[in-house]
Amino acid sequence: MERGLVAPGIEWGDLAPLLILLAGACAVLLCGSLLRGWSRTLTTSLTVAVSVSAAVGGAVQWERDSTVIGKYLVSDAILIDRFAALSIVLICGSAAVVALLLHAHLAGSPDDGVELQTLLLTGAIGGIVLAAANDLIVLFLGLEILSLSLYLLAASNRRREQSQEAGLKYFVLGGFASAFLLYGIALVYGATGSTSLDMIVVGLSGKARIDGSDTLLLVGIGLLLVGFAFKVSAAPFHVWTPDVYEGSPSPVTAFMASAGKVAAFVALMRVLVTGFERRVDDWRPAVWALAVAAVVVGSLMAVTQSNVKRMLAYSSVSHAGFVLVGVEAASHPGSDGLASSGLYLVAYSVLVLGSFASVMVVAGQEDSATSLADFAGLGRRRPALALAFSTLLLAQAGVPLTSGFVAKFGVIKSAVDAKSYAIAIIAMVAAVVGAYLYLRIMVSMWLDEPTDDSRPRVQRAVAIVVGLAVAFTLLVGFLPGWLLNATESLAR
Amino acid sequence: MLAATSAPVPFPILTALVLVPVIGASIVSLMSTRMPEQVKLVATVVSVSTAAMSLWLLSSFDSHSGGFQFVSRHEWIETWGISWHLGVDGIALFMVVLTGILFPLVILGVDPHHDEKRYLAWLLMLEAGVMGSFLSLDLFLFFVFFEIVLVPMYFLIGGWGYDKRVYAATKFFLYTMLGSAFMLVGIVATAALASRDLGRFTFDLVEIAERSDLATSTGRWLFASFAVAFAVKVPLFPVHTWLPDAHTQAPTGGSVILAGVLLKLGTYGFLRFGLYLFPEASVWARPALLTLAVIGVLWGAIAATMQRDLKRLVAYSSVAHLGFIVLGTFAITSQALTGSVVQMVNHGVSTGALFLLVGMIYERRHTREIAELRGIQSVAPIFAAAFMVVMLSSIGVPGLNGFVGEFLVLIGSFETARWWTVVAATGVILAALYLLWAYQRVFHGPVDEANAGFGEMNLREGSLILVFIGIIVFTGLYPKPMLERIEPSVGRLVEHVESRTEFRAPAGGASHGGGG
Amino acid sequence: MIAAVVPTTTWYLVLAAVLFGIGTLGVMVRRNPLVMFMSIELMLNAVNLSFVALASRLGDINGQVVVFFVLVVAAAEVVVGLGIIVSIMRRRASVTADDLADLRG
Amino acid sequence: MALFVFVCSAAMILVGALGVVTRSNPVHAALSLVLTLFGVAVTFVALQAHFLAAVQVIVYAGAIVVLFLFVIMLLGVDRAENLRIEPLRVQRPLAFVVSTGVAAVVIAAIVRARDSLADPSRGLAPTGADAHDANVREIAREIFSSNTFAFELTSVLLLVAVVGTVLLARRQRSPGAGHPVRP
Amino acid sequence: MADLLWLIPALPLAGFLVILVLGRRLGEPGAGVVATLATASSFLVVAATYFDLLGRPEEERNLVLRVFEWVPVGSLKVDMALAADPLSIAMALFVTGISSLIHLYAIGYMKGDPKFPKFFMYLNLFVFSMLMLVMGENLLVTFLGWEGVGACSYFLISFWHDRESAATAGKKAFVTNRVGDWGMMVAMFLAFSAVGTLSYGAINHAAEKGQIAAVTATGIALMLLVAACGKSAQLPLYLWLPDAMEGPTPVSALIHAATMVTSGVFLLTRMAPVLDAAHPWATDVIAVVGAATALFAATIAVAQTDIKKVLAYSTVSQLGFMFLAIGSGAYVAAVFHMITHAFFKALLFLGSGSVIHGMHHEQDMRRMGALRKVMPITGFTFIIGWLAIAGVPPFAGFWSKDEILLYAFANNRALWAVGMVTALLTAYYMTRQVVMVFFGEARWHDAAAAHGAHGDHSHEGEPHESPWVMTAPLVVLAALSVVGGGMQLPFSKSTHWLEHWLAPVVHGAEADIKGTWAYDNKWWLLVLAILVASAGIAASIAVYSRGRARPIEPTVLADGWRYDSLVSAVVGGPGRAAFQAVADADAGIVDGAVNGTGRVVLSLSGLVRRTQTGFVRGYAAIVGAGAVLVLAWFLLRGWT
Repeated sequence: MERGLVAPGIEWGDLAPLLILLAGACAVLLCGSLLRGWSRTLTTSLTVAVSVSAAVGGAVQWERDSTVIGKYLVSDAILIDRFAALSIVLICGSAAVVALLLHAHLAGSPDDGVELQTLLLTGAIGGIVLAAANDLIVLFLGLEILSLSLYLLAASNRRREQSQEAGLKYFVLGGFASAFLLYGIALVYGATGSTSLDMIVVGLSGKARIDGSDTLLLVGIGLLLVGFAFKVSAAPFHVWTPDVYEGSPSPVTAFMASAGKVAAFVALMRVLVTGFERRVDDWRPAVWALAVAAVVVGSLMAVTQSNVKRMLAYSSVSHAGFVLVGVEAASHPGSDGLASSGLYLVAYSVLVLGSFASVMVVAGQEDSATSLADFAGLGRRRPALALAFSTLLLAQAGVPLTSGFVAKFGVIKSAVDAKSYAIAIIAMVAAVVGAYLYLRIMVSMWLDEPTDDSRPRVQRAVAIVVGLAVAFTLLVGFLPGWLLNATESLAR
Repeated sequence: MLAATSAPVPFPILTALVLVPVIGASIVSLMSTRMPEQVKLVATVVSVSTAAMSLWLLSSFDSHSGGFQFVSRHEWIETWGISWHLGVDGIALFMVVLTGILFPLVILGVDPHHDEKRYLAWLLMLEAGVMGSFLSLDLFLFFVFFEIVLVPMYFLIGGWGYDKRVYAATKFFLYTMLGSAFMLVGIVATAALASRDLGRFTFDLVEIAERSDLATSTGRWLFASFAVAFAVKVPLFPVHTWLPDAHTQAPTGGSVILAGVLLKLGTYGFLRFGLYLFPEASVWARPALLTLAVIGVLWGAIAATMQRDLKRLVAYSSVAHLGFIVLGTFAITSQALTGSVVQMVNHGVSTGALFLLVGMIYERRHTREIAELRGIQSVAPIFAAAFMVVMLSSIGVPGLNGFVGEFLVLIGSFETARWWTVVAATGVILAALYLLWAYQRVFHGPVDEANAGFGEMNLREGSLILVFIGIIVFTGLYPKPMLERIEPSVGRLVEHVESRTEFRAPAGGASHGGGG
Repeated sequence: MIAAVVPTTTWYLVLAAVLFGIGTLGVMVRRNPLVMFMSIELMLNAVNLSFVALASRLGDINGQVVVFFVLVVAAAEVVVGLGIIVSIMRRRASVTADDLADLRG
Repeated sequence: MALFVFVCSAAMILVGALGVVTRSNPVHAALSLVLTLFGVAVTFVALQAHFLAAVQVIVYAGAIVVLFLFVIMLLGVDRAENLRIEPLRVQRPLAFVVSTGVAAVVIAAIVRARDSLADPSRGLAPTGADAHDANVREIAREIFSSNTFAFELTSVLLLVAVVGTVLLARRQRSPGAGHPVRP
Repeated sequence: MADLLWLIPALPLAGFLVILVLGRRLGEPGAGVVATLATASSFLVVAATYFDLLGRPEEERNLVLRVFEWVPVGSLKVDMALAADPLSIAMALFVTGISSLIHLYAIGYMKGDPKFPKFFMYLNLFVFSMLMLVMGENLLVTFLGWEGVGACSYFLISFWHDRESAATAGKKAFVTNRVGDWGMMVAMFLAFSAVGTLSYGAINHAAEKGQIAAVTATGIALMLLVAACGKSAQLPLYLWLPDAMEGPTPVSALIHAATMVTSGVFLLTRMAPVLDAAHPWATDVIAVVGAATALFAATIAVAQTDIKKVLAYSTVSQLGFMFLAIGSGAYVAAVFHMITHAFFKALLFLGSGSVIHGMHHEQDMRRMGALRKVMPITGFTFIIGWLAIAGVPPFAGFWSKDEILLYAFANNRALWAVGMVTALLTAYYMTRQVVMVFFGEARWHDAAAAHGAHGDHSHEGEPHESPWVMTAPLVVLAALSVVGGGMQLPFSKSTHWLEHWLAPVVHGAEADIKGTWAYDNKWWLLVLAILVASAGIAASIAVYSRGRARPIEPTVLADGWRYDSLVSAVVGGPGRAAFQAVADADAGIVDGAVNGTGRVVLSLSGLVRRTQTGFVRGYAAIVGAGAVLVLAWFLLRGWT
């Protein structure tokens, strides 16, 4: 009973973004290492071009895929639906931005950043795969590609020991966590007989819960949840976040916080909300607890920090909590929780890119001046930058007329729609506690006397990034309609 | 009902009232620091034109209709049923006018001493925010303005305040934000639950208030979530302690605005989003809120008596006065409600003027310690006279504005909240006590050498205060124009409450008998 | 008769679970980054073991394919991990994980 | 027979694992890791996963562990690590609780659900265990048919690994040197 | 005539505004002249109105002028309206009349004071407020005046505000009055909620129609009593009046003797029908308060040595008589005594002022004596005032006081007895004062030596008679004190002119004592009163005729039964402590809770931060622990 090899059809067109990125990665690497007189500027511009075109590809898919059903590719390995398209756009966009930031970051250093940009692109590939995976194995591979790239990027600044410490910590804990995730895949596989998400859905849909028989599946889900919670840094799996965010080069941190979070969250929603829809009542309480823990711990630990990068790290924890609030809402029937989570991810990744870009400026040449004291009197030394940064911070605090407020409002709205009032109130109160941290940064920027009158150098690339971020923040803050309509289609 | 709206006016005056200050603020912030007088000129022009618009609004307001007028409504965020819905009725009208008048006076009258450009920009932003909150008829829109107001105020206190300014500003920001955290959830829940009745998801205040009826218990929870925010903003005892710090540390201009209009956001909120939106719950919560209000009246007055810092004293007097306003609000009789609105304006004028005067004292003596001041009346009689008039209005002497509101609140509340009113009326005695005692210590007695050089009021200050005194005396002697504009809206509000609850506001004299 | 007892899938899974537990223990108690890393490898092996056991239980070849990919991942991880460790240890030989506690709080 | 094999492999695996955790000298730890890996390989055989058994031996024992040892030698860090002392007080008790906890929970789940493991009927095509190279064929078919995408991804993974090593292993270049010299 | 009513208050107001605007330019005596003319012309208008009313039939003697709608809200309609009826016009007459005289007097008295114009500005403002008070058509307008006179009295008491004592006295007066105002406000609320309006006409009409429940009426009556006690310095709120003597003497004469302090009596008379509708015990309370105050204050007056303090306490005591009258239902008698008292007490105060002026601001009677020689006019007029207040026929005080005692006897003999004792004491202390000041040997040489130094007048040392502007008013008032009694003579029904005049206002409420024993034997009571008065005079002369300087009265009386010191001890001690406690609680507990929360959050944050040790293994442990929890949850979910 020999079965001939049935090679799957490969929809090249639909894979375009991934292929572009892959080709781009190779191109950057080869040009950078082989061509003479190939400069950092060229590397950067090539990277930006690649990621932008990939993003365009994603946008095209978004547009074409008006139905949210999505399209399965390469024998159901991945599923390009609107969520995937959205993540493609976000991840590639963030890659492009981070490429610019890296360029500015490397200014004056001998490194021409070829490897960094390459890893950036591979990381983007991993992220996209992670977000679009329809098979748990593919998902795992995507996760690993993303993670490995991030480990390396985190450790890449060899002028700072902290960078390498961050790399090692991230690596060890990351490996630890992905082992859990993998184990979860194994158990789920054991319980359902397949690793393909829609196979799982089919399998579960047929099978009502029998007492006790479900433990394998549920513990498997638990292990998966642990793995994802680690990646999105939800408490108590956030422990790596502050150290890694602080130690890594600022552009890399920006990439982790934007692309990394987006990919991991999309995968999480895909697996939990789509894959294990039948087990909603089992995982909802766990997500509830994680969300609460994240918002509370994140805001709580942030308030006594004295290092801005750490502060933003902790705030990212509480933001993760907010997205989880959306996920929790999504676990209720007929909720638009997914939409609001997507909205939150969009708003947040732009905010965080801008914020870390601003931090990078102040951090200076060796990327280490990130304590509150270093921000003292920025309002006098660099009014424009301080104003922009303040806008981003206020947005993160959730002040109206900013994207941050729209995002928070959306999440709270879905939570309230789903009647989870408790979590909504907890989240809002925690947000107030968290606001204290943004106030502290603004106080030192505007109200404290500058320690030195050095005016940090703002490179054009960074200026562009920050400017775009602020523009987006305010645009969404004032006219969120278009973005809402877009993300609305994410909810099934 | 209340939704009865007059025909849309060709010129969107209300939108202009909000946008003109915004535009002004952006222009100011874009101008160069090197030409301060042009900056000041722009700011002045903007604020004055806003004031002019608000006065035009006052003049062309139809005093017979109690509904919302000059309504302008545009879809803003269709997905969430949010619209740019502005409208003004007799209640909001005078808040708007007060705002419009106070800001130019502050901009012209008070000198920030440094970074004037940024100061003016923030002030104009603040004006826009306040206008918006008073005009918006959409829950979401209201929340946006209500919340956005914090930012300029935060920077005004933090940037131009006195020594403990950062502490005060942060306290102000977080305390108020905590309150509105609950309100945000409440707003969304309101819209969500109302959508079941309305069939569509909307944040439109009028629609929800008129056409949906929420289950009793739900309504009470929602009301509670709003009440927290407003109670903090008012501020109501016992969540008032941010106020003294904020007032004491804020720059003079900031204090004037804070006392003049910002606190009114809370009392106005109680009227518009408490009584109007949740009649049943408001009636249900009356006893608690009345009690808190009365406690606030006495507590604030007593605390004020023992203050050593003149500005702090005035701040605590605000707590007492706002207690009266809340008392009137939840007495729910047309006299009491009208009195509350009048009192909102009066408190804005009197206390604003008091803060200006205290600021002038600080300019001259660089202290606000009552113990440091002595016998000023001998060296600056005109200054003392001005202070006296403002003080008497704040005490509530008939013939000055303070009395009208206070009296209406009390006589109206007596109908429905007899014993609370009797107790609250004793606050009138305490008001005389703390203000006169302070006045005696500051202005009377032999002048010592430290105060001998106390400068008499100059022309700018004089004309500034004269405006306030003019309003004080006019409103005190001839409040009718004000009352007849407020009364219809208030009457409709009372009807609205009565139509949805068992509560009945007795017409004066209806309730015969009853003990003293 | 002992030989009659045939080890079922459950046995293998339990064995794998124990192995996984030991792996986690190693990560938590060892200070030498290399050994911590080995412990992670132990965990991965545990997973592989479970996969294979489940695959044979289900009579489904896919489980083995998964293991194949996991092996590749493990290899790549080792390369990267050792690379990082080397780059650190070249600077400070015989550094333990505890010595890398500069970032904290 | 099967029981005997299981017991032996289990013993190898666990002894080796414990060795990894307890051997203070990294070299010994690496060697006991080899023991575990062999044990795993044996179980693979016992489970008819011949191809994987081979790969396990080649890749893991052959490549990975060697790499470990190589690094240890290269850096000369084969000094014994003193396991008697534990600087973090709560660490060890906590570690034991956690690891046993994880194991216990999973075991409990497995045992509770032992008879309800998904029944083969819903699995994919059952392994035709008749031909001697069936296992390899099956795997190959799977990899190149339904798992092509994943297989291609591994290439990206390796690319990352390569670039990473280049990035990390390369010396700092002296600033101003016009064109970098590649190693 | 009605449409000219507005002139009555408007003229003093105009005077006030004129002086406010160009007081500096007017200077001295210009400002005084303006003020005096304003008041005098207002007096003329009042007089005109009076004759206009007189020309009308009784039931039409009620003119109302609505100037404008003041506070119209819903069912509450309050107009800025003036009413001219017998009572208000009677009040307005003597208010404006005496005010004009005192204005004139003050021109002389305030001579050379740097703030001369301001003084007259305040005086005019006061007259305006007082006229609003008496002519108000409704309670609210009255309240406007009520507070106005309070404020003016505050300004004028602390007129010399660089004297701490003056400042404190002013504040004390205002705050104490506020207590009364509270009563008046509550009374207004009650009236409004009962009747639905604040206008006197409607309220009294409803009361007569019995539309006000007795309990409500009682409430109103008692609240009005509180108000009156504050304004008219009755127990327990009289404390501010003696201190009010810190103000310039014309002020004491005008505000704290003749006009303002009587407004409490006026208010109660105004609301007579409501008092009538109340439970009887309410009026009894009023009577008791009055009698007690009368006696209490008289005992204190007996021992005073400050020439003005004696008169101050005497004023309190006489006001007590008026309350006693109202409590006994003798509204006419109350008004009668109010008017006569206004005459002679103003006279006495102005006289004492003239003495003080002549003595270069010496107020201690022990340093006076034999002044009748150096200041004959003052002395002569003062003696007339003395006879009037002491109750010697045929002077004014005799008739009014006797009328009150008559009603008191009919109402309650105990109170009548108290009244008699008070009359005795009154005769005693007034005689004592006259003797100490104007008779005996002169004790003022040393005084002159002591005070000549800062004599701020042209001629030094010797006491001197005052200028005509000051003596002329004395003469007029003396004349009035002599003939004042003529307006209400007990000889026959036809001689009760005042009663007839006031009939439209108080009829019904006025107690009818015909047929009581007292009415039939009123002549005996009359004789008895004369005997008592002469006894008091005799006793006093016996004690002081030989120029005794030292008073023989116990010091506890001089200290006013230590009531004042007790109150200030309570207010300054426990009261202040309690206030401080509240302030501390606000800072400590209420605000402490807020900051405490903040601190808790921060410390919690510090606590949680400890988990962030920086050790990878530690992090792994935390992750593992979290994992165990999550897995345990899922296991439990699956187990059952």
